[in-house]
Amino acid sequence: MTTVAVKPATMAQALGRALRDAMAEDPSVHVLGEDVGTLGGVFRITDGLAKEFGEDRCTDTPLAEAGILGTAVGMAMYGLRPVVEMQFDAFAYPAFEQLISHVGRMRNRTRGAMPLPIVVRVPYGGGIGGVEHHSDSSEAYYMATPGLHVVAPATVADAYGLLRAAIASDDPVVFLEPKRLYWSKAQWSPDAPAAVEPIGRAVVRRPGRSATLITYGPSVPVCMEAAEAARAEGWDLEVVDLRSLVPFDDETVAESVRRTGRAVVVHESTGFGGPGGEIAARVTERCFHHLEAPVLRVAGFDIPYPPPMLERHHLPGVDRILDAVARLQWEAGS
Amino acid sequence: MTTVAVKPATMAQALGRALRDAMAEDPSVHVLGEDVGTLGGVFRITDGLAKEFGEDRCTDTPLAEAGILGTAVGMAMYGLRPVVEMQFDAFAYPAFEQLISHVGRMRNRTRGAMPLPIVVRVPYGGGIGGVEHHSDSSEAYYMATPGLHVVAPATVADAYGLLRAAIASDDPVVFLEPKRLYWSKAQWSPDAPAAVEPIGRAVVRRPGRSATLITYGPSVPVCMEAAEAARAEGWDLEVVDLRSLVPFDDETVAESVRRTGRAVVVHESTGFGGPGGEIAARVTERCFHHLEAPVLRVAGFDIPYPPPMLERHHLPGVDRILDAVARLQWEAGS
Amino acid sequence: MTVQELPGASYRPTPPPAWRPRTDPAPLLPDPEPYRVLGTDAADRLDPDLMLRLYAELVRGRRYNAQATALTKQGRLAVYPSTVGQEASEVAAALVLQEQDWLFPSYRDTLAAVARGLDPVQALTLLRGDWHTGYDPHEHRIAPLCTPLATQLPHAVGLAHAARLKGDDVVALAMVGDGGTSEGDFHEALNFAAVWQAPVVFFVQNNGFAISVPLAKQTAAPSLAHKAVGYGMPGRLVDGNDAAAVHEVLSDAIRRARSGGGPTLVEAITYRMEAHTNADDATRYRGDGEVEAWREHDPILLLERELTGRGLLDEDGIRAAKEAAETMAARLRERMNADPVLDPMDLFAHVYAEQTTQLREQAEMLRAELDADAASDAVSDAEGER
Amino acid sequence: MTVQELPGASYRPTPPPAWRPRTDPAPLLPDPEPYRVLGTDAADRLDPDLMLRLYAELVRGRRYNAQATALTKQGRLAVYPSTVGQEASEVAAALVLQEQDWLFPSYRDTLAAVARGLDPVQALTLLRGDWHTGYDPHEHRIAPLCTPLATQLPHAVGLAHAARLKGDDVVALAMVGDGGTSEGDFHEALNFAAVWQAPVVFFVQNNGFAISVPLAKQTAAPSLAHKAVGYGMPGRLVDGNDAAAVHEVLSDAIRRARSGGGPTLVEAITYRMEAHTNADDATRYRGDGEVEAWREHDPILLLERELTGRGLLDEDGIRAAKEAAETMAARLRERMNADPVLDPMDLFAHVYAEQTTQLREQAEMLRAELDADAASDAVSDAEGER
Ligand SMILES: Cc1ncc(C[n+]2csc(CCOP(=O)(O)OP(=O)(O)O)c2C)c(N)n1
Ligand SMILES: Cc1ncc(C[n+]2csc(CCOP(=O)(O)OP(=O)(O)O)c2C)c(N)n1
Ligand SMILES: [Mg+2]
Ligand SMILES: [Mg+2]
Repeated sequence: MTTVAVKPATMAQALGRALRDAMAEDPSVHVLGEDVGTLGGVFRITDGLAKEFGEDRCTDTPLAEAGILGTAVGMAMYGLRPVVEMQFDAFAYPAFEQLISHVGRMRNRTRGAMPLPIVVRVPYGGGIGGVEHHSDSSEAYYMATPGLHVVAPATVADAYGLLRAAIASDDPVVFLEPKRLYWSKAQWSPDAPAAVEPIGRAVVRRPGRSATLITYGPSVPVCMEAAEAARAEGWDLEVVDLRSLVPFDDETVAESVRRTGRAVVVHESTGFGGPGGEIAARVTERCFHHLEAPVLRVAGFDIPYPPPMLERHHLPGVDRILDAVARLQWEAGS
Repeated sequence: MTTVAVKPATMAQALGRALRDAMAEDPSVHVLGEDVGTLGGVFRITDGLAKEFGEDRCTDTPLAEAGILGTAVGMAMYGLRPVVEMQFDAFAYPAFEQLISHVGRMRNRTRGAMPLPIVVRVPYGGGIGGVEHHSDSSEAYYMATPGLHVVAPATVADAYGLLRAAIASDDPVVFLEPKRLYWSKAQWSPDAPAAVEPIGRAVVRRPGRSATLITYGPSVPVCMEAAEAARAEGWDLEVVDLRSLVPFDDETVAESVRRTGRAVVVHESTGFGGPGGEIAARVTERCFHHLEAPVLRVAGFDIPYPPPMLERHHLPGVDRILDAVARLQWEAGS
Repeated sequence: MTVQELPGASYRPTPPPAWRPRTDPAPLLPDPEPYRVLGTDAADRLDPDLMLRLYAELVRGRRYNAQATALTKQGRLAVYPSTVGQEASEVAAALVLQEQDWLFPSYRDTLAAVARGLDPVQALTLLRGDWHTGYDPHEHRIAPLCTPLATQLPHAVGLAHAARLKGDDVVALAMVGDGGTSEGDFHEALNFAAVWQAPVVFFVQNNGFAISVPLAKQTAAPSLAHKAVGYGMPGRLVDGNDAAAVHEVLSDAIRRARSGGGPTLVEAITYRMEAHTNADDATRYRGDGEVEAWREHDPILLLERELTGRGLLDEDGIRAAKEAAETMAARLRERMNADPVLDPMDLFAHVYAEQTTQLREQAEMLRAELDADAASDAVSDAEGER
Repeated sequence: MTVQELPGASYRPTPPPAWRPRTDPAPLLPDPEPYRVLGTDAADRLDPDLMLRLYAELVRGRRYNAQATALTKQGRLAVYPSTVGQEASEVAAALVLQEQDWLFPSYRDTLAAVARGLDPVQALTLLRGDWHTGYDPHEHRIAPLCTPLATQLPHAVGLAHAARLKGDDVVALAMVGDGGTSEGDFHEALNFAAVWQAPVVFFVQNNGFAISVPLAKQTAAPSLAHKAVGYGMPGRLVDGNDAAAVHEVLSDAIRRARSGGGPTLVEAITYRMEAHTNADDATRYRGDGEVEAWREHDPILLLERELTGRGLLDEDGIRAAKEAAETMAARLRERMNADPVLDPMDLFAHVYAEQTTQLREQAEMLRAELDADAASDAVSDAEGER
């Protein structure tokens, strides 16, 4: 097996490389899903894996998501580390019973005797002009399911590091890949891939003093842009990239908000019942007396994901974030 | 068809009566599910319906929840009003794809041309000594799904009124029936059933001035008990019963919290990613300057629902609610 | 296996009453070879008018496919899954239905919807991206194109069942791909249909692939039609490129459903000649040779040969069919080249029967944003004019 | 159907290469009658030791059922789903497995687990309610008892597949009820198993009911075993009350799986003699007559008659089996009458490999509550002593 001297630069490439490196290091890592073998996946993330490791290691399954995850559970019971690909966010729904009733509970059910080190990769979120069912942000479902870790990278380096960490984890991980960042590029050398990031640590992407934008996944670049734009209005915004929703890094988030005294949570998922409620509530619990204004949320509307031609009105954009920042009761102090 | 002079007094009976009255009034109402016909359901809610209305109106289906909900979608497309029973909370999970991808979206998908007036009855929650998968509180999943109404009655009269309203609604309704309140009794005359409650209105179950307990479903009686017990500690607690999580009655809740200045959200569902985050966040957004303390949450732990012998440690009880009330920073003012 | 008389044993060899096979499996099993009409004796029985109608629709369908793919290149469609090679099955599925019947198309089956009479612009709305469904399903009795695979099948069962309960003469025809048969919803739908004896026909287009996954990785069954016996309904295998055969087999199944005989599973063997969608690269998973082998078995070619061989079609007829198709395509192109007029406020219009307070607030926010944008556009326009 | 030579048509009647039936369906279809051994010539071939072993296990199993039901009455079990009448199938399922093989029981199959060697107290933990699973699945290679119906089937497929990939000699036997076959997971599991040729045996106990729903409302199929052909695997029908027949049919299926022959679907026709669980009232949905008819076909009776008829078993032997069963029951009763010792802090112990901060905080809260309770208990105790 010769190491091909690829130079990944997109998130898609970093993810593929993470899978490849994990498979090369650990023969118990198996990839399965619809079209992941010969085709390399509809997003080409698994491109080349079947060729390099054989179809038994990277398997085109029949078209049945509950079957994919259910058989992965059995494989994990026997000591393998399956990485399953759900083709799109909404097509993970048929697998929910397996996920909720088994994947999240098997370790607990068996008092630790039967952990399930499964990674469920879900290309998720909108902004790619996809037709119905191809742009859902389903993280609220995963967050509400005990026993799962829920991870969402926002950068090329994190995509690699977090996916490696997810595969190495003895817990099941739902790995949310922001579709519209697949082709985002960054200086990143596959030959010296970033140290594997531990799951559960948020990171301050941009320090600031006026207010904190709390975000993750596809909304991170939007928040970075908003923070840039905010300078013109005299606001110096801090951007916290959560990287994982479960475990949730209360420490990093609370430290930031205590410092800035104001916060806006930003995500694509619907606002009502979405992750923002949990985040705002826990930030408030921890930082109440430091807050100059309630923690606000900028999120997708509480509607089914709209058709491509209207999605830009739905997605949280720079203007809507700045409008929220403007509502942070600046007259009130600091 | 003669009206039998039953005198329902339990919530189970009120629910059964609501189904019966709805079926008698409207021939397009059909009940379907596992064991709902001959047996009358494992909780006997549908007892007598097959006999009175025939098996075509109250149908024992094959054992397949996605099939039940999926065929109900088709029946609704043709103008019927199906009321489906999921046998237990966790057994609704196989139907999630139909629920999320179709039930919540069909009206929107078709610009209103194809509404789906379906009621999904889900016996839910714990406290009945049920073995694994029989005590889940799954409301967070439903709340995060646009297009659904999510209702949870807490009293006998509401059980009747809200179920009638749910069946009459042209929108799909997930109707969460608190299992452990099925046998709760109340003075309630089936011959003069309560006026049908509109969906979407919270109610103040107990007025108070010190702080507001915001709750719904099975936690309502617990909060009432806590409010009684709190008197001994000098707290006069208000209890708001939400009755529906979607639509959410911001007005009633915010009015109460603005008045009391303190609030605790109480539910059985896991805390993290559960309904309490959303509720606390929106209350805070609306009442920030009236709050003396952050809105706290008393919820199930962030764990898979425990086995029967341990469930009492998991469920929010009076003591835990009072502990939370005690943490509402009473030294701070008012 | 003979029964042994045991000393003193009153033991009865037949098991108690609960075991009773209710159906004779033999008639439920499909024939080993796909049923075919064109090029066989059965073609003598054909109705010339119907065949010419089918022919015109196939030609139109082929042209429709070409036009829709062209529209993706021009950025006028977000995506298009072609049915080139599958026109016989698509068209026959539409033509076998009576007016009151319902069609449940999968995401690929816009052609079936168009052949049933739906305006192609409306059929393509989902794929253009201006809304999820471009038509009122009740108008033509065509359910919304269904993207989550196989989930439309229980809908068809429920609708057919409801119609039967109401005493209406309605049959539902539900379309699904070979890949879709692997989903749990396929299983549950067929089982409900058989138990309820619902008037529904399941029509599987086995086009050889689910995106890149060939049938051999999808199932080990002798045929997909063999699944029927496991539900207690007949399974039928038909050459999906033989428009006459598909029409006949589906018509039989619909007649059976209509007369209270219950559901049928029909598998049409066909082939997806083009990539999965315009976004797919089929060379990654199949060779040209395989595709070429199917060219000889083209549905239009098959029918054309039969009709010309019988003297029912001549060059003029062929030309006329092509011209009609060109007219349709030109009109479609023209209409699709107009930008659809969209109102962003529609986002909130049909989420619930009555708008919630919450959505009203969000709608107000969007309205304010749009007004602000319009105002600032007006300012820049005004500035631009100076 | 003969092929007509059309003028000028080079049209080939055989369809292109993608259509190729891969399996001959005939051998996949079950026999019309359930396979039986006891009371037939086939019984001549029986291995006396195995039969006596089966007999002892059946008697023990019957007694175990009675004891478990008694424990529900004494409040020692939260619930118990009885397998009275199904002991032959339960026991045979366990006995056909080799040590390295895996059993995937449904929620009802504690008896199969016990027959495989699991401590009955551990098997009953879920139903007693002190934890979800009372044993380490790896120790006896018994997956946790599975409550969400049919969801264990894909697990069995995945495990068998993984073992085969690793080159291990492991077969998985997965148990499910007649009702469970209607679930999508049944379908998906069988399909994956057949496509992967996984060494797995699907064992359906058709006991006539899913709670109150009789088979006729569950399926219209000739038999559940007929579903097999739709996946391309053999379906076998067996008299589930005939321990010798079940043992033989399952052994054959396991041998086939072990030797790389792929999966089999076995349907055992049996009957649930008691209510669904102790909480159920079976008189609401079935008459005594039906139950009575099955008494004559009792699995213990059938085997006892065969063995006594052949002089392999006498009154002493019967008594010895009963006594062994009584000893087991007495021991079980005694052990179940002890209150399990529970640590509430276990709630947080195995949610994740490493406890999250969040759970640590919640554990601390519970710890404080428990300490406070203990302290106030101590105070009241002290007060009581004065
Ligand atoms: C539940 C679900 N899973 C996955 C997909 C993604 N997907 C779209 S088309 C397709 C292949 C479908 O194959 P088949 O059923 O044979 O239909 P065909 O495309 O050949 O018409 C897949 C996997 C989907 N739409 N729905
Ligand atoms: C997914 C799911 N739906 C519903 C139930 C509730 N339930 C428990 S047992 C049962 C009937 C099962 O019937 P069958 O499969 O025939 O097994 P048996 O009880 O006869 O052993 C039902 C509906 C469940 N456990 N899981
Ligand atoms: Mg296909
Ligand atoms: Mg059964």
